[in-house]
Amino acid sequence: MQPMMMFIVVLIPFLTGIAIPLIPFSKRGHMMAFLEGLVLLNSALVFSLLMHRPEESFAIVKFTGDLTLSFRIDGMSMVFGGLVAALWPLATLYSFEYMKHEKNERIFFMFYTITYGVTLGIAFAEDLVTMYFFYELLTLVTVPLVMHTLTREAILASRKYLYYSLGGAAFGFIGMIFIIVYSNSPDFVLGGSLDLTKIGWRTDILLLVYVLAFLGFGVKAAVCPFNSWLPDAGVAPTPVTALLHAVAVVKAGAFAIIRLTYYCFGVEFLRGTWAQTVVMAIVIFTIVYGCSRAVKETHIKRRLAFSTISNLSYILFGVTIMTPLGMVGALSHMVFHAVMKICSFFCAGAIMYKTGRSYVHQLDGFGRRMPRVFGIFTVSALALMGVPGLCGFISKWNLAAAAVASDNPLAFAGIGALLISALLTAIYMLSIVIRTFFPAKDFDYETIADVEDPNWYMLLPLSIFVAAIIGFGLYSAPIVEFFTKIADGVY
Amino acid sequence: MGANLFVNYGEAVAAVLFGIGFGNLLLQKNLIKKIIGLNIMDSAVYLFLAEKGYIIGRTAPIVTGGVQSVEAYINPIPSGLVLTGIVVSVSVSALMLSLTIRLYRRYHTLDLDQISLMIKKEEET
Amino acid sequence: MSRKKTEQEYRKTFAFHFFRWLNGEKDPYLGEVEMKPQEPYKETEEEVKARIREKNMISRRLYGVAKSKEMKGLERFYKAASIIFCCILIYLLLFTVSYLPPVGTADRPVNNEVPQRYIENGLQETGAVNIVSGMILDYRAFDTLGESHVLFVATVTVLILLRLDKKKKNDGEISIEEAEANDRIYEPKNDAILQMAAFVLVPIIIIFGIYVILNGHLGPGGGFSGGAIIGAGLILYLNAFGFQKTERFFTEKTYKWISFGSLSFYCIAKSYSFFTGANHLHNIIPKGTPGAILSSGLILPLNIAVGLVVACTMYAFYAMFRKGGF
Amino acid sequence: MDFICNFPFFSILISLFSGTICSVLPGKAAKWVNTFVIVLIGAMSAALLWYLLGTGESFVYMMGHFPAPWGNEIRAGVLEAATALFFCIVMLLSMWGGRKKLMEEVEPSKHNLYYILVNLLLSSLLALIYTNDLFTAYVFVEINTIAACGLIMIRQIGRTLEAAVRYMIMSLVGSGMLLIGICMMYDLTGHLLMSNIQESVTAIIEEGTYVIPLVMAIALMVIGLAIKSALFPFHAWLPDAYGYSTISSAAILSSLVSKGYIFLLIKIIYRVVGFRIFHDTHIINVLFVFGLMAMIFGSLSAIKENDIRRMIAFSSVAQIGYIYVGIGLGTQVGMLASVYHIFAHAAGKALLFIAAIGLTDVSGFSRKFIDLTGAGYRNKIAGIGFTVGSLSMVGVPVFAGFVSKLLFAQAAVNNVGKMLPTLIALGISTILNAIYFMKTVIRIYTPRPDAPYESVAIGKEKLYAVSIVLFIALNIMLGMSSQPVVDAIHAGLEMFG
Amino acid sequence: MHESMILMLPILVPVMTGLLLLCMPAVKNRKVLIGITAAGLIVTAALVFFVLFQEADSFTFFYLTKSLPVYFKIDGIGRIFVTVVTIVWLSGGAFAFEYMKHETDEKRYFGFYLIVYGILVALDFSGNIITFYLFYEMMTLLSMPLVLHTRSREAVMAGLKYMLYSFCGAYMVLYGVYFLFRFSNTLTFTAGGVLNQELIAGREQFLLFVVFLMILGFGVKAGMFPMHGWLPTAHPVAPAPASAVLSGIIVKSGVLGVIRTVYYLFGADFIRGTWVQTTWIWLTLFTVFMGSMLAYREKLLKKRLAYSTVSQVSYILFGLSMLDQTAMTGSLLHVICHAFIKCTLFLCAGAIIYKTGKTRVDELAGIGKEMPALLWCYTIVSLALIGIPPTGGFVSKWYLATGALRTKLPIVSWFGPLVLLVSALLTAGYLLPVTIQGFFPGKAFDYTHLKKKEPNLTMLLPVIVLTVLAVLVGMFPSVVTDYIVNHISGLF
Repeated sequence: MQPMMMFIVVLIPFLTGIAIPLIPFSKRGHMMAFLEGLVLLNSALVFSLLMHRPEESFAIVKFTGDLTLSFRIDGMSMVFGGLVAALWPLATLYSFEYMKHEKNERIFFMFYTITYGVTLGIAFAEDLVTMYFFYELLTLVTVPLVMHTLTREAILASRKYLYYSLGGAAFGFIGMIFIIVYSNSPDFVLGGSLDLTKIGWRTDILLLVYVLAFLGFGVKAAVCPFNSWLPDAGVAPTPVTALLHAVAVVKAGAFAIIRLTYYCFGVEFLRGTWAQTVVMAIVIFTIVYGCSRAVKETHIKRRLAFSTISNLSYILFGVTIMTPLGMVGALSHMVFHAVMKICSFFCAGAIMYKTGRSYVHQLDGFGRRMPRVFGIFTVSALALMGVPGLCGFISKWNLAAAAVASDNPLAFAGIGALLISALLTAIYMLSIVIRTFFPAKDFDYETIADVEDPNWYMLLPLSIFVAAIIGFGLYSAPIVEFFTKIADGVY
Repeated sequence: MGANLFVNYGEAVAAVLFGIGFGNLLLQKNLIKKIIGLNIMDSAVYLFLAEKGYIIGRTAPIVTGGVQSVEAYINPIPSGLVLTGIVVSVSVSALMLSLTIRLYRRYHTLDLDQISLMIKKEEET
Repeated sequence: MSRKKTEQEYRKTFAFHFFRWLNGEKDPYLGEVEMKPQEPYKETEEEVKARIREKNMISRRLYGVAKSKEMKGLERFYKAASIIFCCILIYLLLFTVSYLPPVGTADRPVNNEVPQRYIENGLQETGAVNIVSGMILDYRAFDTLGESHVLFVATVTVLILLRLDKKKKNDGEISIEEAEANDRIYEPKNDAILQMAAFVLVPIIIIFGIYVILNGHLGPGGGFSGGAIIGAGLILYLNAFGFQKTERFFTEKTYKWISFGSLSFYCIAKSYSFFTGANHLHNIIPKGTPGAILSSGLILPLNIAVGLVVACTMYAFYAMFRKGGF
Repeated sequence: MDFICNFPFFSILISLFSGTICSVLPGKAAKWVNTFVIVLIGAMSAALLWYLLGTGESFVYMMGHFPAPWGNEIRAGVLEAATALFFCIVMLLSMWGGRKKLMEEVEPSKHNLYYILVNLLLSSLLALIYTNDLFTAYVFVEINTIAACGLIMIRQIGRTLEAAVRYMIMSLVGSGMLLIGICMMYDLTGHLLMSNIQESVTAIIEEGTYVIPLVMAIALMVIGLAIKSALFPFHAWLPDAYGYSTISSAAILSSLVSKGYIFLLIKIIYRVVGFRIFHDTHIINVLFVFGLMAMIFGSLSAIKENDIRRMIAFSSVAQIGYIYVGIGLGTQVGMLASVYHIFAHAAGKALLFIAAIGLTDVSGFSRKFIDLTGAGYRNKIAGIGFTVGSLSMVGVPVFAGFVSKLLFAQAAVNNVGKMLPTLIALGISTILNAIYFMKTVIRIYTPRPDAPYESVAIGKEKLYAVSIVLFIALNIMLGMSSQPVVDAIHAGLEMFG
Repeated sequence: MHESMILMLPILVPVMTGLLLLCMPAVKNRKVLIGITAAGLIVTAALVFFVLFQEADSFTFFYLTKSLPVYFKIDGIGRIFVTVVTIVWLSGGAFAFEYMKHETDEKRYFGFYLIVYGILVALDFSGNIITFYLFYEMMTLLSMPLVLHTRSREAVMAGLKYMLYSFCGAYMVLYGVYFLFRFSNTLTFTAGGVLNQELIAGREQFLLFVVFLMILGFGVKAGMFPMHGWLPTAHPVAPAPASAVLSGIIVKSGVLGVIRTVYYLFGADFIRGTWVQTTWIWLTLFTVFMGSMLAYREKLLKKRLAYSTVSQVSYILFGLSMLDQTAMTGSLLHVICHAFIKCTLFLCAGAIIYKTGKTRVDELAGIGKEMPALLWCYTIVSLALIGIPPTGGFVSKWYLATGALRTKLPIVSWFGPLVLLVSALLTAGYLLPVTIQGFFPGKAFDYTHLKKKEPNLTMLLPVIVLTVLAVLVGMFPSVVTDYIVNHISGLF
């Protein structure tokens, strides 16, 4: 599979996206078939590309000096690329049904598919400049999606999202510059490409720059001081909040931070320094903050958004441990959380789509009326809580094992935070489950007669996700093995 | 302070005039007084420039009686530059005066801040 | 000892809560986990009105024509700052002047080989007796070319501002008829003394101007000064005999074509000499015998062209200021 | 001395001569002459650039029969040719962009006067670029000032006249200081030719006789030029001048006029004073500090602004701050970054002004933000143009702004002392830019179904659409394939000294 | 020690039948429902006893992660607990057939009842801490529907509270498990502890904190002091057979957890004499005393029994905290006796509510006249709980007291038995008034409209069986104590 393929795979979604509003489809069915077909084709190409990986890199544009926009697939890009390629067709299928109610869905699907290409671009970037290039494009392409409903809140939310992201990217930019100047090659090299001779006495400036870049990219990964945009972005239609604000965009932030820590600054350089403690403290605070805010929130999607904030910081906690085991934990939670969160967001979307209710106190007794959706929601809730036998437990186990192995007292406190947040997750997820399955004794089911399960468009992705959750939970050895190989640099 | 302040008294006067013209340009409220300040400043510069060329005991650089040795005449370049400078200040003053006329015709005042306030009020309504 | 607490008081004490929790009657979680439903925030009518009123108040205060307090403060600060700035500037200039090379001495860096060549073989190379006009019209001709265009640009801007369009009535400004009316009211008409003086002086002034232009390369003077003199003469004539008389020989069209003709001649002549100079071609224009009127190659025609431009510009400025037309 | 070496001389003379010709031609003919002249000069500069890239070193062109210290001289290198070419392109597109509004706002009889001013402005810019003589530079600076003032007041409403007066006062202060600086420099060195001055300046520095007056002369010249190019503390005139004049003059003023003075400043730093000596005179730190303040306060006052064109004007105060920070860093890479930013800002800013007027036209000619809601849908090409312009100003990867930000950051990192303040200022000003530009972009794309204004089809004003599309292409070209431009500038700077 | 599939049978059969019952569409007559449940219970009990006497005693079900097998292994402690679970579960089930008549959603109740039975068997058979933790959490989740069966507002809140307290405890345990995974050779339960000495060289203090956290975690389920809040709220709202089983068995899983951690993972010597042991002892003593005091003041019968569970389970924990062989035998014996006694007490309370609907103690005047047999069993069992010689309670308290005295810990060795004695008196204080009032309501009571309200056989039989068992254990303790002693001798 020659390297040109990498660029084609990123290009196809761009072209399909642009083609959708232009081609005059007679029936909506044609458009859906066309779009789903091309997205599936692209995912197939991505997977075949990941199967037999081309070694050398592929340069698209020679930017300035020695900086080029170029792609290369290594372990990390296989994980993120594979994840995105797996989830996108399902999410598109789901959004066909969901977007029936919304207007000008052509524009929506255009930006939605272009985001697919941009995320793949981030995954396959060979060096920090290319990743930064697609990282900024991601913001620009996702703003119209957040703004899709064009109501007042949507406009304000998209504006806040834009300010936060551009601000964050500005500080990420500073990190990128230092890497370009102080590393012997801007490409990603596991173990860091910093050239120690050049650094000389300026280590503490570099550490300060690392913290700034971490917070810069952290804005997208919803790190504590900069995450108020994520709950507000709940105003967007569910396919957007589910896929982007639970999987693609925020994971891109986490992916960028992993690249920054493991592949640019290098773990030996950062481990044990004050930068690690500062960064880990922020992440631990975000874990607890996210969950405690979620408990108080009564809007379903905002509650899930806050839970995303805390789960993202799980991944960052794994990253900040700065050991190969930590990376394994981070990667496993990145993949498993993506599956769990997209499943619960889609359930929330199904509820809002079918019944139009979006507040927790309106959901009494839905369990009996929508058994399949709420059954899946319960499984995803249990998985999020980390009940053994589901994939949540596996990733928590890897994270905790890495934290314990790192002998860093702050990491021990981190495990405590993980468990406190698990308890809070139990509170805010199970209170929904109990409210729906065991409503008060005198509750008459006629008031919610109109509530019933959505059709197979929505249920198929949901059931696939549940199967994935349980499958990963019971038999996670091969995938964790794959992550360990990546962490040790085999790929 | 250097040695030849009193030797270059001409340039010193030019410097003081430049300062006065500059102050006038910034401080005066009335537009025409600003233009006068501007002209003072320009003439100060040309005095400063003319002083450059002068050599004691030598006449203007017009060849008289076939004498073409350097000792007979002063340095011609500054006077050439002054000539050009004067034309510049003439044109600039003409431009500023016509601007003042147009502003006066419309706002009947020569105070620039007053004019900008009147414009704001005009736009407000 | 202590009086028995009433029911409400007891209910507020810590002991009551602790024991209630201890024996599990009322536990802190009951009913707390589920928040009351939160309605989204709707902006009531008067809040909107209050917001608009407050916005207007701000803009009113900001643009208040009456001298508001901080405007005065700002002015005082601006005045003080500019006075200090000027004093510093004067001190600095004096400080530098004191270090400059002494005026009048011959051995200053200014008197290097550049003026020496001008003086020694200026006459041979340019053919001009007056070395300064030789310098400004031949050695450093590019500056003077720029110079005349500065004057030209200034005239263009003055035309833009002051020229009144005959056909259309300007919006808001005064029309051509009113301008004429004003002109007639304020300017003197058929003032006998002025007319007699002009009758005598104008020819002398103009002849003297022509003399200065023609002798530009021989003695002091040149295009700029001669033109100015002729311009002054024309202005005196206009003042004395009014617009009808001057329009007989000097209308806007003549002005346009004279300035165009002389400026383009000047431009072409100079570019010819630059082009031949740069490419080391021989300049066919003869230098002529030094001292004679028709000597020093191009300098004489250039002087004439510049003289004409300057004269017309002076007259145009004056006409524009008076009537916005010719 | 083959024929192509005459091109710089030809381009200056042709633009001067066309100015004179336009005075007798009617408005329409003057327009054709103007366009033809700009295209011709653009072609000549492109050929000159091609030739110079071939030979690889700059050449000196003697104006008149007498060699340098006696007669005038112009010097053309790769950087000069590239700047000339770029200035012609931007001027041509700005004229096209503003054509329609020019017809409406200026009385028919005064059209040819406008084209005279544009031609003379072009000639003064070219002269500033090519000249190698200080006093010639001063003369053409004057032409530039008066022509620019003419451009501001061509629209003749109360606002523009007041803006023209304020502009004249500030720039006359500036040119007064510049002239007195030049006279002092002449007095100390005896020469007016830049290369000769440099020798005597180095001589003065060695024996250290007139060091204080030399520093003072340089300071006066630099401060004079800074005032004329509206650096931070002296920018009071800029918002009104750019905000209310007619569109093509606003575009030309913001992208070309202030850049001409900065180009002269760079020439003084390189050729008159010499890079090393200028670096040790601490004036560079003053420029650096003023540049930083411009970056921050320019953007802050832009956020407060409620009128879209004044907001763009304030943003150009901030961008000029970027250029001065580049110069203030004092390294070769810093200079490279600021020259690149001259191109990037020129392209972006002119596009923003032209797009802004397109948007205000479809929103009932009101300049308030509230009326602009949904303007992006009504005038599609202007909406796209404005978005591209603001993205380039904010520094988003695909467009020119990003490359200049990249170069600035690289320059900052090499200079240890000034690294942190520059990077922090860069980060903060990017955020501030993002805030006020993205606020507008989002506002013009929020639909307002009940808007009482009718929308404009793309095809209606062909010239306007063509200019915006070409500007976008220029921006993207500068953004994506920036390598050849950076190499040309680097080569230019090498041979510039 | 060889693997065999049979071990899985007693776990899978009840879970499958439970799921079948849950997914089955509503059935018209109760007979079918009762039939299936009874069959399920009996078959599972038979399978359990069959498996106990197999020689194959371990089985690896599947691997959670590379190094975490879900592994079952039967050992002495497991056998004791399984037998107790089976006996109590069968009697509770029998009682429930009759009792559930006046409750709704019986199908859901019996379904979850069976599943929890399977989970409990799996819990007792689990061979390593991960399997134990897996089924410990499953048990919480699946027993929660039993608690909030009546679906009243308080029941749902109580269920939620029960679940969140248990999850909080479970996560404390999980925190400990992470460190165990790092600092021990293997996670399977081995007598005497699995800690790897050189790995924990410098970190004793932190590991002590971890042990204490795990003890507190399991203590939540066992109703130890700081986290006992859920017991008094959960019991009154649950249907009687559910609360009987809840306080009889499910609370004991917390005790099993403590035993596994202290004796089979960290090893008794690791925490002997440290601050962990002392704090643990003082906590248990305080809970014993506090439980009995609160029970003494409580008016509601079922809540009073709930408080008595809190104090009785702390007897067991006190015995375990002595880290002494006899004390441990005493506590294991008390596990058995308390299970039978408490189950009987709750079943009697349930019968009273079923028959007369009275829940408060002061309404029970003259109950002896109406249900003589029931109240006789109640009296005998109360005497057993108080610790009157012939019954089981006395034997276990005897062992506990002698064990405490043998350990020679500074204050605790004598103060412990003193507290046990005082608490025994208090137990009498809160149990016997029911009997006294029941049989001798006193003169003012009008005997006129007393009617015979004896509950029918299916409810009475389990009560009688359990009473007989409680008394038998008291009379012939050597059968149980010898079995216990030779199984736990390896631990010290």
